[in-house]
Amino acid sequence: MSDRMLTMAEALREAMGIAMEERPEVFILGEDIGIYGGAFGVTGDLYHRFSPLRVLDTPISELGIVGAAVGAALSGMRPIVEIQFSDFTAQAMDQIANQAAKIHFMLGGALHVPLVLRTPQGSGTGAAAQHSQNLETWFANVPGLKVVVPSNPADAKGLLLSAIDDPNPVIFLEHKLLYKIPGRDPVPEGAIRIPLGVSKVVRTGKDLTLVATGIMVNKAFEVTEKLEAEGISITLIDPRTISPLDMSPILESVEKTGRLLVVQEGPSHGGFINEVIARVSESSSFGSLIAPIKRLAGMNIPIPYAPQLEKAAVPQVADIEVAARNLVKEWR
Amino acid sequence: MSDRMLTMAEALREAMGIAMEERPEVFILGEDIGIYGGAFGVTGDLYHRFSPLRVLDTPISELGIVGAAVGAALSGMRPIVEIQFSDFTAQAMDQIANQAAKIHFMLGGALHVPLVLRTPQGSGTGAAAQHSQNLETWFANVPGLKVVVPSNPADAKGLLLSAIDDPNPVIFLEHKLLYKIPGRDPVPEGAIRIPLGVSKVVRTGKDLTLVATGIMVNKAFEVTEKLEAEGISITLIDPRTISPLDMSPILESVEKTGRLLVVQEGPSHGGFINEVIARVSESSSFGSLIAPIKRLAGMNIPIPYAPQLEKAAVPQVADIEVAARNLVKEWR
Amino acid sequence: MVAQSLLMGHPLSSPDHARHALLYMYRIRKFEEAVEDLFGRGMMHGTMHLSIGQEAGPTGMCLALRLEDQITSTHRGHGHCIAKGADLTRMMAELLGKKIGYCGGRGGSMHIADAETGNLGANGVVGGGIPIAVGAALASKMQHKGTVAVSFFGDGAMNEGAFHEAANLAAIWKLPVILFCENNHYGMSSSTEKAFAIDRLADRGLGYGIPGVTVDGNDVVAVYEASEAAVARARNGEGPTLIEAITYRWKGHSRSDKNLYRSKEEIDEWKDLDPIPKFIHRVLEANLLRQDEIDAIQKQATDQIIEAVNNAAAAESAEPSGLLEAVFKAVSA
Amino acid sequence: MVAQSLLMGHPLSSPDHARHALLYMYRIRKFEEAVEDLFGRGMMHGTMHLSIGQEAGPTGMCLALRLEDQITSTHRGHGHCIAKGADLTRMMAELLGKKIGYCGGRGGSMHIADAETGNLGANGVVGGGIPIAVGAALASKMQHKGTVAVSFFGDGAMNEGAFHEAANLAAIWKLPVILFCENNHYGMSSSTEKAFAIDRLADRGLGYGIPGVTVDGNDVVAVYEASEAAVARARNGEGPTLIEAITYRWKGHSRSDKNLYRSKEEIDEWKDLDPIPKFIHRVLEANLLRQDEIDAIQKQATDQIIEAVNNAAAAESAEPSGLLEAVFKAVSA
Ligand SMILES: Cc1ncc(C[n+]2csc(CCOP(=O)(O)OP(=O)(O)O)c2C)c(N)n1
Ligand SMILES: Cc1ncc(C[n+]2csc(CCOP(=O)(O)OP(=O)(O)O)c2C)c(N)n1
Ligand SMILES: [Mg+2]
Ligand SMILES: [Mg+2]
Repeated sequence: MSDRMLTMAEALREAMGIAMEERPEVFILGEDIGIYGGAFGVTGDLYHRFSPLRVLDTPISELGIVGAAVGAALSGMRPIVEIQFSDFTAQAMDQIANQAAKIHFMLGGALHVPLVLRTPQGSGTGAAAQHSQNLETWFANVPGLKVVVPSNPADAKGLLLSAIDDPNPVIFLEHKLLYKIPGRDPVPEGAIRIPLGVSKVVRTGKDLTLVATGIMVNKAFEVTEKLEAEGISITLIDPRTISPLDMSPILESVEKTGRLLVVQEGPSHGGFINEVIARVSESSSFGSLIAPIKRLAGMNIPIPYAPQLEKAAVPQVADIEVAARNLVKEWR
Repeated sequence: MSDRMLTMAEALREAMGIAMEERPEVFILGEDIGIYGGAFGVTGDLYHRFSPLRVLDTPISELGIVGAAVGAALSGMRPIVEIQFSDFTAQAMDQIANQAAKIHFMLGGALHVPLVLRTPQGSGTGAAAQHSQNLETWFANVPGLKVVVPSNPADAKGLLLSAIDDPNPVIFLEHKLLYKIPGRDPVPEGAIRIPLGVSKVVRTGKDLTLVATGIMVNKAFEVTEKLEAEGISITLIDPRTISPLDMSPILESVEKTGRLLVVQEGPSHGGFINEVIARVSESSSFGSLIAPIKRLAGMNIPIPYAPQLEKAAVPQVADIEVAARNLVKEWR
Repeated sequence: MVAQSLLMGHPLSSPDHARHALLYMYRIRKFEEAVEDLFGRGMMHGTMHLSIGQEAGPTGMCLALRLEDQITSTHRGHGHCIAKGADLTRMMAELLGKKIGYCGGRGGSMHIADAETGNLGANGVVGGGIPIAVGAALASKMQHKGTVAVSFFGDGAMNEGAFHEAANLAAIWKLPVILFCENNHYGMSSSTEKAFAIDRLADRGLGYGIPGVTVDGNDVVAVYEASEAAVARARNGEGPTLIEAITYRWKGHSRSDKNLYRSKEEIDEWKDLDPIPKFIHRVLEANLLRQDEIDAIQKQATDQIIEAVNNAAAAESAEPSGLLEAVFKAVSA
Repeated sequence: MVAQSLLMGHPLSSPDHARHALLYMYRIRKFEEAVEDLFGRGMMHGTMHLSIGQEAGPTGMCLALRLEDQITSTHRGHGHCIAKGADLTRMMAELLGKKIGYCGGRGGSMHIADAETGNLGANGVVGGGIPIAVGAALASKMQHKGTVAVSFFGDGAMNEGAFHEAANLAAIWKLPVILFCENNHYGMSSSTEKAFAIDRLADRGLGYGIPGVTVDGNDVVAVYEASEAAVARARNGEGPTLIEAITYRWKGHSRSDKNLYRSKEEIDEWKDLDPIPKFIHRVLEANLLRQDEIDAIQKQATDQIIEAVNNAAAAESAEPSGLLEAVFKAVSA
């Protein structure tokens, strides 16, 4: 079992390898994913295991390669595009938002676009403002895209396999600080699939509902353990897919705990946490709240370079801890 | 006075004309803004009044022209870029989000980017999914951009003049159905300026706080008049700038009315209405709510073509009316 | 299926081929005239981009294609769609927002696609279809399908990054794709003289290692011949070709165009170069069809369009129910 | 201000010019070596993109520029920044996240800009600076400033849409801009052979009507001469030039590069073509400087870098307070 404690990079690679073995129409394209193994080492040896034709190194042309993936997806293939940093989806936004997302609907259902776009997001590497964004909100705001934000290797594998199966375009956002760390749980062997659009209850408590995705799940988990010792028990929910967003476990939990803390790394405006808050506000669970909803998000600034600045820009464990404790202690 | 009942296109043109007379460094660039007068006729005769050098027709190159505007802005000019449809900001997202928005911060304040990007957004013209989006959430999510959504000619003029003065990049989103209709109020002569980041209370009531921007303000206004006759009095607030977002009149009003309805045309996920809800939820005004917050947003679909489908896709007057009435009648 | 009646081959190679080329040019012309009329009478929604005057390009190119070959098209896409063999009623129904329309009323003129005839879709985004065609060609190569993909686009689209990135990928991967530029001298109001600092747009190919040919885009024979050569190259694994077809749009860019950027004389000059009489002249000269046969072909096209309009008008309107479910294709269990 | 000490002109035109060219190439080399060392010792954050082996390009190009001329640079931008005259201490301080750093610690290596020397900024986005330089040139033309803008970018950047759109705008508006491509044979792991279907990247100019010249990018004299001609053209109102400087990056792409995509032999071959000894040879041959003077120049550069590192290390760290206020420039009343 211990050899199944994979890193997220390994888990993702395993998922892609399985999908490529299962289906000849699956292929990967992206910059430096071949002999280089990917900027973050995710594709690794797939280039050698499969072939340069199925692990296709491309020039630096994000718009072109996403567009080519759209065309290939319309023509019987199942491309997985890797964009080296999610920041550079900006280059490809027309093909992502105006083409891939809309084709199935806009063309009356005659065609569909089974495409996965994998890309690392988030800060923490000292690469500054053009390499550290969390842009999930751009995608979540575009009807026709599914948006996945895995928080651990086992989920990443199962969600990626489902994303590759999905007949629709899926944006798969991987926090780069998660690539090299193993998860808390072993990664199951074989072609395990986790359906998109199903929230996961990571742990259950009675005092507070805490919702987070991606790397924030790790930070939040740390807080749940720490506060448990103080007698504060927390339900931690990881939606895993932010679009579509599965609210039911969140609403159920809010009814029990009466308190809600939502956390994300990106700036608040447009953030998925706002969607959670709005849905709670509209729901009948709203009446169960005994405290104002609290949110933690990245500062409304571009991500700075120097480590002390970069840390200040996004919620840290201590911030979550303080917010969680206060919510519970101050509202009884 | 009556001759000052301008359309929004006229008001915007007047603002640009004033700014160009005031400052030699102001110029406009975009596709078909010259002899053609702009796809929606906004630049009109400016090409003839000024010169082809200051009203610069460009090839179809959104990324290039926004980039050129960034470079010109860094070099002492004050460009106003027109993007023919806001949907095509997708082409220019790198220059908008990764360059213009970040340069001042990321470069340590040494340089700044006084650039205005004007672009029509919204549905209602039968141009379907690639020409009808409301993408304000993409911009609002990028720290470093100011985002303006005018709802009437007088505001449009005053806000555009402030946007041109602003030393920072401003995204100016104009609903295309507003271009040809005069506002309720006359447009003041001369170089009137309305500061960015100040919400406007359009009318005051005691039963419900209704927040809307752009064309939704018109629709909401209609509802306020209609429901007044039913004895329901509504405070209508138009934030005008969605980033930065001026919450104080909204919070004050919520404290008085105890009910909040927020409306936007674009899909909810990522929407500015979510930010309003989240800020209310976090605020002390939260305790004044006597009803769950209600939101109305576009359906989570690409905008369809046929008129009956297109209408169904976004909130109409009747939808706002029903939501407002129910909120007041059902929660006392 | 309409599509299978397509007759490939040189338009002057037999009376049937000539008939086909002429019929399709007429179909396009009459379709566009009908659209203009419906708009004029307020019976159509949205906007329109007519390709009257440009019929030889799509017709000549598509004569060199097989049913299973793919195309991507543009906002000015009726001609491509018809030339590739689409059903006229379903096209017209789409423009009228009907359920039986190609997009069920969800797309309109700018988004008609037809999987059966290999049309991956018109596109509201200038340049948007070019990388998609390259991807289709990539799929063809990966799956050894032997098919070719053609991207139609305008002169204006050539200045978009999408053209550039797509062209380079096509070149380095030697893909079976044809970049078919309809140079009608304007991108909306922007003339090629102002938008380019080169005379021959086909020279853009030089920067990618893609052969570029310029043809008279109003001569369906010349277009066919260039297209046929490019298709042969593509099927042979020799890679992409850039074809520049010189033509002219008679009508305004779209509904709202006041034609301020060009002269009436210029328009009239180009009307004299009408691709349809030009081809008829060649056909008569070659003794392939008689004048009465030609007249019959024109009437046939007119009748087909009238029928399409009538059928479309009579069809059921698209309904808002089910829109939300239509966003995603259902995940099969 | 450091910048004003810049000495423009042909590197072989006088001993002072030779000294200047050599000093700046050494400064770049030594700066990069210091950065590599600091990274190796875990004293630096983020990543690094070293331009060792490529010093002749930025040096030769900037020798043809005036202080008020502008440049845009890249992720591999230390060389451009130094060659344009930036302060070494403030550069190094930025890399160390210090308050006195060019960006106050907010940008790091990939975002250093220096308004005083006309450096509009390195850029983390491949191709991101090219349209910006075109815009700077547009401003120069509109304001009749007589200045020139240079965009440095890599071979890899040429396949981005940004290059294409910017090149076309520069061409049609005849802007005073130089598109300076540092062709170091790789965009990360992607070789020019695989990423292009043309042999000479300067041929990309053909598609825009921009003259393209290819020079030995390791020969500071050749680079200067091509740059000087391009600058003259630009100042004369004759429009842009595309310069392709052939060079090579000795080090990995960035910190994490395992160099799997190229051979040690290839790297060694290029080390033999080191631009610094190549220039020294020319200088000695021309009797412009003696060997002891050359040694002194090298030592001077080394000392300047040591001083910069020491000053930067001693400087105060950047602090998180005030970050939020730094997002927007304050609106003046
Ligand atoms: C990316 C993008 N920019 C701008 C537009 C608006 N627009 C629609 S068609 C058009 C002109 C296109 O010119 P060209 O490519 O030459 O095609 P033509 O209309 O001449 O057939 C423009 C500017 C658009 N649809 N997409
Ligand atoms: C738009 C974009 N795509 C990808 C990257 C990741 N990346 C950084 S540098 C680089 C290679 C650039 O190659 P080239 O332009 O030749 O410059 P060089 O590194 O050789 O100096 C890549 C792919 C990026 N920074 N920006
Ligand atoms: Mg055209
Ligand atoms: Mg390179």
